[in-house]
Amino acid sequence: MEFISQHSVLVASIIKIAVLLLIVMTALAYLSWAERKIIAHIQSRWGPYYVGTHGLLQPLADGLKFLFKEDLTPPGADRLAYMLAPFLAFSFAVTAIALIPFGPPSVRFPFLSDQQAFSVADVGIGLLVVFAITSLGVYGVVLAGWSSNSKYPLLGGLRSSAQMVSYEVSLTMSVVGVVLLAGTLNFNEIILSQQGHWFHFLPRWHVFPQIVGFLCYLIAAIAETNRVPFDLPEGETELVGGFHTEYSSFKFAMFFMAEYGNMITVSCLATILFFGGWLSPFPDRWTWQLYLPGALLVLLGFYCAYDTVTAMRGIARIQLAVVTLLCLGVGILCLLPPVAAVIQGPFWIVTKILLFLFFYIWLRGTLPRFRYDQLMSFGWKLLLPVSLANLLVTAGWLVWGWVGQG
Amino acid sequence: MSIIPVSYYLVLSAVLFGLGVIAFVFKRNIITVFMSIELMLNAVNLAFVAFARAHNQLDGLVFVFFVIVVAAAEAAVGLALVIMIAQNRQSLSVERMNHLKF
Amino acid sequence: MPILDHLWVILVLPLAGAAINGLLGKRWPQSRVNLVAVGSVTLAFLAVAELVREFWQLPSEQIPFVGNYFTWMVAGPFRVDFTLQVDQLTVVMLLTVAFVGMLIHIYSTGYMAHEGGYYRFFSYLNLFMFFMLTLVMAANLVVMFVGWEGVGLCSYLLIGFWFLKKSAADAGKKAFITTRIGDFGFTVGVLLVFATFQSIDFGTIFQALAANSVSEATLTIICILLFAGAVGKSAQLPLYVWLPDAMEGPTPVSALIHAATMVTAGVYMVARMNPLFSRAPIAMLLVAVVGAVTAFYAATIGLVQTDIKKVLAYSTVSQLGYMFLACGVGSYSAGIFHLMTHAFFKGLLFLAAGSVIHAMGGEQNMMKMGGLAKKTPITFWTMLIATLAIAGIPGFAGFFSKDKILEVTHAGSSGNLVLWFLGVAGAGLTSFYMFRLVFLTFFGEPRYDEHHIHVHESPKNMTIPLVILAVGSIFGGWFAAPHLVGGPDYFDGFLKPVFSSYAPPSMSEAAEAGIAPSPASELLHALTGWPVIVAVVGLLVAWWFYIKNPEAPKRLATSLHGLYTLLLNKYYVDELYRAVIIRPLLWISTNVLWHGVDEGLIDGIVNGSARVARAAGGRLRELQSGNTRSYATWVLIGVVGFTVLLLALFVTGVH
Amino acid sequence: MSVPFVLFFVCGALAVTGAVLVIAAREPIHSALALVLVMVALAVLYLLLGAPFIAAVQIIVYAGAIMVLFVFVIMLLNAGVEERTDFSAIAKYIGLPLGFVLIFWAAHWLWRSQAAAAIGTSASIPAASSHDLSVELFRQYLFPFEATSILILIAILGALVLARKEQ
Repeated sequence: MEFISQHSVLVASIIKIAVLLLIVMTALAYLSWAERKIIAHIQSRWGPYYVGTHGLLQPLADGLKFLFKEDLTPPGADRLAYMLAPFLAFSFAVTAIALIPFGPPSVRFPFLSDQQAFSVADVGIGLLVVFAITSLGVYGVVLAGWSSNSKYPLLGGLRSSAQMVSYEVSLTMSVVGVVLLAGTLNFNEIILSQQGHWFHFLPRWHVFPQIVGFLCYLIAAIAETNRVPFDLPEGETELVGGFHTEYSSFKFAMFFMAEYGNMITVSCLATILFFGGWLSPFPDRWTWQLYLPGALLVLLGFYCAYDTVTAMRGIARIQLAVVTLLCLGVGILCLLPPVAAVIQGPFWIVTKILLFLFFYIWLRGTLPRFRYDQLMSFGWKLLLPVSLANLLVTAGWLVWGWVGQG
Repeated sequence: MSIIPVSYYLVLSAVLFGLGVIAFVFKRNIITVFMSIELMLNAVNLAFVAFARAHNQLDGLVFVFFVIVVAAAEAAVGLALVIMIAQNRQSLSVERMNHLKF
Repeated sequence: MPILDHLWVILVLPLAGAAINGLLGKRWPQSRVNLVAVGSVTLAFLAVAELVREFWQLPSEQIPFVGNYFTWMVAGPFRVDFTLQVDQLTVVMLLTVAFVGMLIHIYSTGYMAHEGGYYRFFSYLNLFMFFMLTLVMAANLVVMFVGWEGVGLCSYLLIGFWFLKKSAADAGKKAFITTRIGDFGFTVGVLLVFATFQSIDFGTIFQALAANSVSEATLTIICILLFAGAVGKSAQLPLYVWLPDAMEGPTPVSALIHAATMVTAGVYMVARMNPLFSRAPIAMLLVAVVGAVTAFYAATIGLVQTDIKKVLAYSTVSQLGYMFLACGVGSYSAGIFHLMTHAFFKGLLFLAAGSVIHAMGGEQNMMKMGGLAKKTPITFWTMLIATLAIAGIPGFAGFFSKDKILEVTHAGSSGNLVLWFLGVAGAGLTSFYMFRLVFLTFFGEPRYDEHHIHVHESPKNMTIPLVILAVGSIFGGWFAAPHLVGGPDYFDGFLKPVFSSYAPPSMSEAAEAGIAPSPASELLHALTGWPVIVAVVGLLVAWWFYIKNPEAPKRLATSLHGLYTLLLNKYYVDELYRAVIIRPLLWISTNVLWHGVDEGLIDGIVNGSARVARAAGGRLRELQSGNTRSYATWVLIGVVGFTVLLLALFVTGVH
Repeated sequence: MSVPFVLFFVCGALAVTGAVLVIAAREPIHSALALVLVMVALAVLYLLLGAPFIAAVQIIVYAGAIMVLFVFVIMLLNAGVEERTDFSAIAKYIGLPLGFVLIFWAAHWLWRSQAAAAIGTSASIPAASSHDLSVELFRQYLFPFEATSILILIAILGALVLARKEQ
């Protein structure tokens, strides 16, 4: 006990890291499930269906498959780099999430003396740190491409490294506008700077004054994560699998998860910077929103129950019943005022993040792919100038123009 | 919480710098020679930051900032040059680039 | 007083003309070049005329009128302002220079019409006018020196105008170098003046003189030095040799520079510095002797020359001798008087000669002429007038001036019979060779091939100046006419202030005595005086030789062969100079300065340093291995050395 | 042993190891990775020295941009194993000893110089906030800042001109 009280920081951090890692891993797994499912529905297919109800156990199966596949290294590959690449990619992707505050800093651990509950590390310059970490993410791709000692990975690596480096510039630039408005690099402070409403209903989010910046950020972020329509590094049609062509089994899985991790990271950033993070979009006087999360969960539970009794047969019915009970239980738990108060922040930020992820997947289901030169010229000749202009305008607005009381 | 004497940092910086120098003198590949320059710059930066901390002034940090900027510019131009060289004569070895003499 | 307050205008006009023609004239039509050149000089002349009008109204206490325009240079006590001054002497000179200059400009437009480098010629001519006017208007020695050297430069440029012709180029160089010798003396004189008087302003100098503070020896030295300059510029013995050669230049140049204006600069300078000279009797005597001897000497050479311009050149030399003689005996006004009349008739003579040459298609040898009187009447008559004038036939300009000179030489204070005799003899010779020239040229049978050379009278723009100058040659001397009949000498009276204001008392009343108004017997004496007699004698002898029996000269030449060749070769002076001065100089320059100093010493140093650098480079370039890393190593070594030093210092400093 | 000490020694060791690896590695790309390691270690040290902003910049610019550029070029030129020729006598007989002499003398002197040891980097001094840094940068050092911007512009142009294909 006294050890805990002495090294409260250490203990708290360990606990938070463990929990966060658990959640993120699951999220990653089920993100792949969601992606397949949604795209399937967009393309009017069923998607994963047979492993578990609605293919809910599909990620598990995938994971097992990856684990048991043969992990082969191409001959003449640079072993060190070949080994290193996926780890780098994955670890950087996940590390960034550690800086994301999932709830108000006011929420503390009851017993560990004043330790934030909802962010692993609340760094003064969180935004910069996140960028630092994501900027390192490129190494994974590059090394993978180079070390595979094969033609297509090399090209893929080259492409993606160039793409990431060049889009990182405009990514940063587009965010600076928000930083100017907030006047800080700390996530929580940025979020708090978005408190309040215009005209009593329109949340004072940075997305409204910084709409240009937001669009730039969105595009740059998509490119940064090598997602459609900027997924040239792994453009199957051109260079088989891009930089991870040669990878198999768990290393491949790591790249996979790294990609989703990056998606989550940038979604978190977008949420925090432009959509008020864990702030609720509704005015505080609408007290009923306190019960919103619980209510929604309960509703989900009811839907599952209905599904259970109508659609499902056999083993699936049992699984679904479990899900139903889980939803109802948690939902009812969340309806208790103290709990509800605590989970407000997490609920909102997670909701927003999920919306973003859905947007990602939606894009992938919809848009065709760019050509490489188009990509580059777009990034340098349009995106960067626009974000720079946005930055200038913002700065000028702050210096000379009307300065908001937010 | 005890303190770390600034001299530790300086020693580290000196060691890194020396290693950078040695790298510069020994390495064959022009790119790695470049890298050793960056290494030296980093060592210098460390010394700057350490001193800035020791005297509790910000100027050192500002210098580091400038050093980084210059390093970036230098890398851009230098690597462009490297590419040119590599295209003109199919070699990256510094020893092959001894044509600029009497 | 528009001009008096802006004296510089008179200078700027020709300078502008020179600049415009020199810079833009190359592609201009001759008409426009004429407009600029003649126009500028004419304007200058008008300005001078206006200046004279204003000068007349100037109260005498304001004379000399000095205009200070800007400070040119200041070095410690040595201070030079660009100052111009106007007094009677200046006025006379200005009128003469501007008037003759204008006429000769006009004349040149005809004479040079068919020559290349038209714009260049007129640019030089204008430039010469500028410098000459500077020279005569200068109010201090340095500005005067500027004009002095400037006219020398222009003379050089114009003598060598046809610089493709070797003889012309050489003549130019000869003139330049020869006058340099004199100018050296002049420069030293100027410096000595400053050293003595702490100033180079005429006014200051003269006032200081009036205080009688300076020893006569110093003055003598100064005057001799200055006179050396005059000797060079005015082609007196022994530096006259350049003037005959200067005839290589275009005839208008000979007329303007080498007869009318530039060569008289020496006389003007001596006259300008009269207070100094008046206080240095020895220098005065020197001047007088040099003048008289030159007058006679040059005349003797003139006897046998066959080149029409050469004859005129030597006569110029001898006439200048007369002027110096006048100055030497203390009658500066007489010298200036003769200067003015001489400007008229000698200018006229040259222009007429030029017209003759023009008519003969470039022929200058009188032996190949003859009988031109009918073909070129205007030229003939004008030239005859000029000849009468220079010969000193009563009634013509030359008579008055030359007669005055001889008179003062004879009767003047420092008068001297020897000098007088030389002068008279010279006069006789002058009359002889001038009429010889006229007879050979215009009388007798044509001695040229009439089928090839079509003699024709010159165009208007050449003949009109001739006529004008002829008028000048007749009446130019009549200022002094009343004097002969016992009246005052207006010219002398006009110039008196200049020459008497600062003159030592002894001199001034002596000058009074010299020109004391005398009874009518004076007139008779003057008319029947020796000058007239010798002049007439010379005329008759010339007539007897060249009209009566033309083979007489040859017989004389054969009988007096030695003397004849001596004269023909101008006393071998050129050869003498070549042997005594030029060859040793060349030898020294070649063997000592060139091969010795230049090649041996200077080149040795230069090449040696180069060789040393080369050798060192050869050693050092071994370091330049081209290997980047070795360079880096050198840098590293340097850094290490520096750091070691630094640490050592610190360690010692800390502990 | 407190946390900062541990961190310092760990990161210092990492940095030195990285530097040595930079020399030792035969693959240019390994050298690059080693260098990245050095930089990250240094970034941590900067954090330890209370300069988080510099640390972040170090990572973003150095590790994230410059070194990526290096790696990129290495890949582009496909720089293979560098041949180990016998390096020049100068380097062997002068460079090596002098380098070590430099290192160790400097180290030794720094170690025992009270001048340096006197001022310690105590944690009591608050971390240099990016706000103060920016104030410093944009007030006192505004001109150098602008100058560097010009420098970068020139560098961009130069790189473009150099890398452009001759048409």
